Amino acid sequence: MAEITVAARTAETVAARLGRRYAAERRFRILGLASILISAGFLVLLLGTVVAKGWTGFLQTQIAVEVSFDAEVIDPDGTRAPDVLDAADYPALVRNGLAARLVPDGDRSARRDLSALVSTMGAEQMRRMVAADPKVIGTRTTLWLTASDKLDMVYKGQAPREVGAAGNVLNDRQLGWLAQLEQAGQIRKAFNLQFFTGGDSRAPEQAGIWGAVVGSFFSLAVTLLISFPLGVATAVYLEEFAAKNRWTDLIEVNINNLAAVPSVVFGLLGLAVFLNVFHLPRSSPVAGGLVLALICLPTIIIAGRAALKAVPPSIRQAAAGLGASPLQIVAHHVLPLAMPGMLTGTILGMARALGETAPLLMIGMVAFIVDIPKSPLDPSAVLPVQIYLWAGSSERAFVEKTSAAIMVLLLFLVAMNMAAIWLRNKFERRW
Amino acid sequence: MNQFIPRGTSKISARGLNVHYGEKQALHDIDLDIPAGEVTALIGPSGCGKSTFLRCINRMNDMVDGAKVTGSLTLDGSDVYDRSLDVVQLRARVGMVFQKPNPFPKSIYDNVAYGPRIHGLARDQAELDEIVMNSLEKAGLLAEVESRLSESGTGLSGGQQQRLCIARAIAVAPEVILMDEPCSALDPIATAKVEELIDELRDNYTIVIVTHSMQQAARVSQRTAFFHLGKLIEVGGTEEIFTNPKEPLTQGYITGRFG
Amino acid sequence: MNQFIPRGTSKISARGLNVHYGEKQALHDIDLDIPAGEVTALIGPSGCGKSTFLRCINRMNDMVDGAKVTGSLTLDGSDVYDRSLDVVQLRARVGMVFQKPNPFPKSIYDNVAYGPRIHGLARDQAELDEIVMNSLEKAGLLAEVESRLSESGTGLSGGQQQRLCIARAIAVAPEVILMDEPCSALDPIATAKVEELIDELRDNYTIVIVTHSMQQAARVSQRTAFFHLGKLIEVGGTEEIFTNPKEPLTQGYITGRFG
Amino acid sequence: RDQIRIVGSSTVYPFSTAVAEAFGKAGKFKTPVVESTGTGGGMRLFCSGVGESFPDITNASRRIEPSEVEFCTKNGVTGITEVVIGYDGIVFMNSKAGPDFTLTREQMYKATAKDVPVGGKLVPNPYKNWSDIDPSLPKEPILVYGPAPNHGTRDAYVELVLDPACAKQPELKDMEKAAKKKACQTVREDGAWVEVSENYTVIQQKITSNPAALGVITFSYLDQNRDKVKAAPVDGVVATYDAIASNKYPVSRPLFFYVKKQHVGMVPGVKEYVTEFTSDKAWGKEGYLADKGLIASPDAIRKEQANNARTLGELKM
Amino acid sequence: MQTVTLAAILLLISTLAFQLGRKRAFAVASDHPGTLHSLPGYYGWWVALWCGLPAFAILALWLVFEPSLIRALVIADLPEALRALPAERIDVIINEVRNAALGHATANPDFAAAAEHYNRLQQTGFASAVAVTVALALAGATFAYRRVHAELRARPRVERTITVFLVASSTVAIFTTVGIVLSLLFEALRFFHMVDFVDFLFGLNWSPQMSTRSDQVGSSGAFGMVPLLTGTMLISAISMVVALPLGLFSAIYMSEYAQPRVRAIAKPALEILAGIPTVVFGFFAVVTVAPAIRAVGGALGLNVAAESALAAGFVMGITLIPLISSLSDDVITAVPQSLREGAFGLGATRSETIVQVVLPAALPGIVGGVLLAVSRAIGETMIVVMAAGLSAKLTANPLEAVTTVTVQIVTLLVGDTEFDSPKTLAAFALGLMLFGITLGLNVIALHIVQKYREKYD
Ligand SMILES: Nc1ncnc2c1ncn2[C@@H]1O[C@H](COP(=O)(O)OP(=O)(O)OP(=O)(O)O)[C@@H](O)[C@H]1O
Ligand SMILES: Nc1ncnc2c1ncn2[C@@H]1O[C@H](COP(=O)(O)OP(=O)(O)OP(=O)(O)O)[C@@H](O)[C@H]1O
Ligand SMILES: [Mg+2]
Ligand SMILES: [Mg+2]
Ligand SMILES: O=P([O-])([O-])[O-]
Repeated sequence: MAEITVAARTAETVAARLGRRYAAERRFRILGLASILISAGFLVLLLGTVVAKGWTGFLQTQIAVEVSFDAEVIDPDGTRAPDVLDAADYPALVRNGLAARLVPDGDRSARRDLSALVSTMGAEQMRRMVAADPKVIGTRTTLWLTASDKLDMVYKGQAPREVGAAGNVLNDRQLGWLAQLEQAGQIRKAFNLQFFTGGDSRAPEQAGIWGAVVGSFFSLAVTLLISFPLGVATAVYLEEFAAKNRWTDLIEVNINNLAAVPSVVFGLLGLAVFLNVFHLPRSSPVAGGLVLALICLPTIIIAGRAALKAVPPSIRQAAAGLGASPLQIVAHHVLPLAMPGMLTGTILGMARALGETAPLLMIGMVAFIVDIPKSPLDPSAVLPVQIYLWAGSSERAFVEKTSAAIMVLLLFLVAMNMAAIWLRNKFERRW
Repeated sequence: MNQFIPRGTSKISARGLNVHYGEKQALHDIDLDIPAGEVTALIGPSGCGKSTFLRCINRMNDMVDGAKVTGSLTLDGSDVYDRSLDVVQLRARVGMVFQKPNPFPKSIYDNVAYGPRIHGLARDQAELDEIVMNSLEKAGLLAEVESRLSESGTGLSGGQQQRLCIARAIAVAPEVILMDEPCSALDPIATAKVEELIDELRDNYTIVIVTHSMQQAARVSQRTAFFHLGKLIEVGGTEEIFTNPKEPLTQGYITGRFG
Repeated sequence: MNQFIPRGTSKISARGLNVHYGEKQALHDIDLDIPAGEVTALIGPSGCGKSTFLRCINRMNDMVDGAKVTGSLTLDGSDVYDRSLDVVQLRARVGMVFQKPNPFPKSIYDNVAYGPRIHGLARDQAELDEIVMNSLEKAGLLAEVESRLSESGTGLSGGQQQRLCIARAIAVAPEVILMDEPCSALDPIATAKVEELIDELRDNYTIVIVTHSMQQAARVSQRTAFFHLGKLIEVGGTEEIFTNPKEPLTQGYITGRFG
Repeated sequence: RDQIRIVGSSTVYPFSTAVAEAFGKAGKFKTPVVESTGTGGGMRLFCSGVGESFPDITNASRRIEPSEVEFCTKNGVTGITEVVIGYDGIVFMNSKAGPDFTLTREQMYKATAKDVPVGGKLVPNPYKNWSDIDPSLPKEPILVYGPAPNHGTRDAYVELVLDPACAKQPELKDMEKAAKKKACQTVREDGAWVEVSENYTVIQQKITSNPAALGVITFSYLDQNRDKVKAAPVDGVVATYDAIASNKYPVSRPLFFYVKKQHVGMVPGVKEYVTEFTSDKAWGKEGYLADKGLIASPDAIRKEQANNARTLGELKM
Repeated sequence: MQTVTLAAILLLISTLAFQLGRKRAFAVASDHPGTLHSLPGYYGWWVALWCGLPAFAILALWLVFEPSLIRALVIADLPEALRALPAERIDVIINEVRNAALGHATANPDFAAAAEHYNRLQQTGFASAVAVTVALALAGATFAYRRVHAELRARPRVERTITVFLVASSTVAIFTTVGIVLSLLFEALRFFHMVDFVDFLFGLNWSPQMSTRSDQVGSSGAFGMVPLLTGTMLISAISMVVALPLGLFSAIYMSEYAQPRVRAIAKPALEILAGIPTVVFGFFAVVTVAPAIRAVGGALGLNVAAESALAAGFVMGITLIPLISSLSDDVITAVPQSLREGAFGLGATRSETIVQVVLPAALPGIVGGVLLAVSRAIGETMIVVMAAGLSAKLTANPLEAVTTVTVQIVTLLVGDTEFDSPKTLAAFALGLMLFGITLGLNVIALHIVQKYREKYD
């Protein structure tokens, strides 16, 4: 009966400590929940920052300017020769148009201040109008011209507007003009088409991501074309054909390690081998795509092998029992069943490749490239590198452009991830 | 159909106990009394709900998503599923030994000391040492492990591991010990040792044991309950159940016609 | 010890067959003749090498890393392990049905049509249709699935799936059908149907079946071979083996003393 | 290759890219690819050879050195045209949020040279805070972001700040020439002087995020970022357009670019690019480069340079 | 463009060959029913392979050698005077000729002629390429077609070809590793010719910006990587301080506590966090985190450098949370349920079970995961390039600016392509060290993780 008393004492002691133990339990649980919330909080903070800083990047300030296509300036000799029309001093016309409204006197510094309000795109717009139809020469018309980045910033409220404020990007005189324009209803915000159709530019209001998007597209196309067949073939070989021996062990160890090699090292490989030995063009999507292909090859192989492993052996046995050859077993049964898994892995690999930056810096993708690439051999930027370049640019307006570009990049990534998740959920089989 | 024993003497007592796992009902309306100081064996074909019943007693089913228990189950007359009852305390009173020996990946000493430590049963190291030694002794393991208390518990043989698990359960000084097929992963010699141990423990603890082996039930238990498809078919003295079952189902099972 | 049947009438014939899995020897020196047009059952306790022997016949062991086969095994007198023999062709002649039904995750039609397709057995669609229908008919499945040939084969019940696998094997018009515990995953009713089917198929095919159930062996087979620990202990007419085994081991096994 | 490749000075980079963009917009040729490598780095690339894989134009913020011409010649780069595009001042600037600096060149020397004379002896630079050099300076740790040796601005800094300040140190007067050069021109390596290579926006970035740090950078960066940074007056002169144009500001120098004549014709558009660069609408007093902070040369010089550029006059050392 | 057309044509011919081969097999089959060795399709493939493989091989060779061939021919045809020029000059001329051939005007009549020649050559060249490859394709197809007969083992042959492709593919991984090692080693060895290996490994000064010409005074050109290593370690350590608790606790909460609903939201959120490119995090560090840390530091009266190790490490830590959490989640769920039940059965609370039973059991796996994360932190580039400092300082103060191995690799190589100065080559030596360190960590980590998995499988 001694045990009974011991048991009774147990109950008592346990009860006495229960409060403290449950408090510890609660604390622990809160720690866990807090960790998740903090992690999620960072995600929200990051996305919030990006969206808050970047959404205005999709808008662009424009000002209405009455310009005259002055024949004296454009084509003094009346030749209408395209060369002459092209080379004319359109910026002066824009300046004159602005000056006519805002500054009666013509002092030099005022005119400089004035031309700092509009983007050079205005002059370009006029040039194109003349080139398209020389008949406009000699007429006057009101055009909505793209504002300069500084005016854009102030008008959007991302730079101070009070006269004399610290960190002013426009001087007092320019701020006065802005008020004038606003009063006259000659300033507005419009959708920033240039951002989606343009290439890089040193002028923030002219900078666009299309060049980088096309560059990314070309790079990823090269990556996909190389890494997908190679990855699938390797996975199939290792999982379905290779005997277990030293050689296949070596390959396996290799793949596992390559998956964890820092991407900047792949950049060094690209520089030393693809550029210096094979003389692929610098800054080109071919070189970039090749490097990225090597980077995501292990991912694809590992995902592919997992997908192949998930196909039950009974399927293979059934096919073998009917007299299918090993390749037929793979081609008719195993691969089709493993394909969704392989595609998921490939999409995730591509998503990673889309965001890779460091190795591309190594192969010269940091150059200033304006033209939209026409082929994978042309120099081009890619989205993440463009983001890096803009993030490092000193103009305040590039912060907004950087954030907007990040939004576009994340959009692509989310789309790719969703596609992968959708694929996984749709085709995932539990055997 | 059931043979009730007087309520006062029963340690554990189920009335109208139903258990659902999601849609599936695993136990139907069980009325069962388990007397103190005896070994009660639960037998029946696979999937009949033996483990489910056992795990109701220390509310291990709480951990299973979607498990729902209705009806009443009392321990010493107080409802186990009462909201005011603390499950930690309950489990300190009701120890459990599992089918597969599951020593913690710690030293043998720490394995046994674990329960007393979390419940604060020992005031000082000496007391803890005493509890550990005592429990190992009772589990008949002390002689075998005395010299290597600081080695890992997972390094022991299967039978030793299971006895270690029993020692671990005893160390908390529970009133009831539940055992779910404690010998099914052991070889015959280890099984014999554990059975012997159960027999010795009977004096101080109420023991409920689930077993697949009718021989084992016959060897170690005083009472036997036969489950079938989630229903309690018959319960009674072990002797009687095995020699003179009342229900034809029981008869069929113990003579090996099904299961 | 073995009862040889005249070589001429045996479809499959093993002489001194040894199989190793890496270090481990799974079959020792097997001499066994399997006559054409009969059902031969292989019985014996778990791990005795029944499946291994069966899988030697259509060289499924080729797919196992480290499996090594020595000795001779002939099908219609020609060596199955001859280098010049094409394993694909061999397997077209020797069909196989597995323990767990394993239909392809394709339509019922495609399941059955797969074999004829890869072997080019049908010249046109009509011919293929005929083969498929015929095979389903022979497998006693046609009535049940006729209206849903384009549905997935994995959607059938277990018994139907197993008969689908048999239809699939038949579709290639093999001479021999190997079955490795074809009913162990099925319920009694489905089992009965499959057994019935086996009985019908016997007229046209040589069937070798591995089974755990002695009742099943007795029901479906004309000859029975008893394996023990990788050795062939006894082979003979089923009737005789079950009523009057020569070897004490066989006796012990069929009376349930071990296994 | 049918696309011009331009390398070289980070100082000229903003101007070069502006011209490249304008040139590309005209639509007749592809937009040149411009990389900012620093004057020295650009020269090395430019002079490494003739052919597809070598750049056509290099920008420079100092004149080409005889040693570089030699290197060019050695590699077969024999025809070079030099164009002076305007002027630039080297400014010492820091964030608007930071303290105000008023500096002399001697103070800059003392702040950034590796070894400085103290008490008649050349010792490793002991100054930690600006106020250690002169109590009138802020009591902030010395942290200067400056260009690496592959930059023309670095050479200009050495030539226009370190050497003159050094020459005034009596302790160094009697030193042997080579040793003196080394003593005067070596900058600190203890972390007070941080070298930035290839890209001035990095300096820009670092000083905006680090208000107490000073950046050695060029006028156009100041001009374009007046909302964020301010420049320290040097020897009492504030860096303004006019002060630099009139040569009052002590640390100013001309900017250049160099054209590989052998590539004219080989790569389409080189000549046209030069023409665009040297047009008044670009480098004129009211041209778009002036908006970017280029200090235009006097009209006469521009005219002469434009002529020389368009006729691809040979470089004369 | 032309080449693409040619490739398309070859592909078309191969397709035809496939059809023909198949037809032929059918014909053979109907002559001798039941004797065909393989399915007709395989005969088709066999013929198509014979048709396509050699043709495409030749096409590939042609693509590789065409430029140099035409170049040689054009040079041979240039006027004597031009031909005598040095090689670089000829290079220029050829480029100009090529541009002229593309339609850019040229002033030099010699070049115009050469351009014409170039165009002609290219046309003939392409014509002959077309002729040769198409002929080869046809020949191959005919050869194979003729040999289609019943006993032809078409399937094994086709399959062997495919298998060869599979095997070849699997060696790419090896070639990649070999490529990495060789390219790093080669350039690093050149570096070690100029800089002493021991100085590099144990030197305390890093000041790589050397003068670019002989008549200039640059920095001393010290290449001691210790400050870089300590900087890397400092930032990695900070990142682990952030990531380890957050990641581990997230994993614990998700695997042990969370309702399925919470899990369904939290898991994808962490996956999104894992999928965000690090360049975005770098931007985040620069515009949000670093200023915030400075502000907090300022408020506390601390002197925080603009590119403090803390900011970079902190943000890097955020990026590592998902990695640690998912690896820990894996190992925690791999701990057998029976251990948890054992603890619960003794009356342990959930947290007691986790802390005292589950975590110790999962420890090796978690350690492996952490090592992987550390290796990732060491190799991470963009965040530190954007948010960490440039000057190599030997300090353990997280509020100071330090630089890392990867930052130096990038700054040394971006924009500069001179491969004869130690400055550039140093990047490769650093790359080699980085490769070595991460490789070592990975091998150990993978080993631990694998061994741990085996324990419970
Ligand atoms: N976690 C669960 N979720 C859903 N159903 C369960 C769960 N655990 C058990 N079951 C079901 O409840 C029924 C009773 O299970 P229980 O484990 O109690 O049977 P048992 O008698 O212990 O069988 P065995 O002898 O095989 O251990 C079975 O049908 C089983 O499938
Ligand atoms: N792939 C393999 N690798 C190694 N050993 C194997 C393999 N397959 C079977 N064995 C071994 O070979 C022996 C014979 O196995 P086999 O599967 O033939 O037995 P069986 O009679 O079919 O048993 P069961 O009735 O359990 O199916 C067993 O000891 C088994 O462990
Ligand atoms: Mg159970
Ligand atoms: Mg078997
Ligand atoms: O203009 P720099 O980049 O050479 O200083």
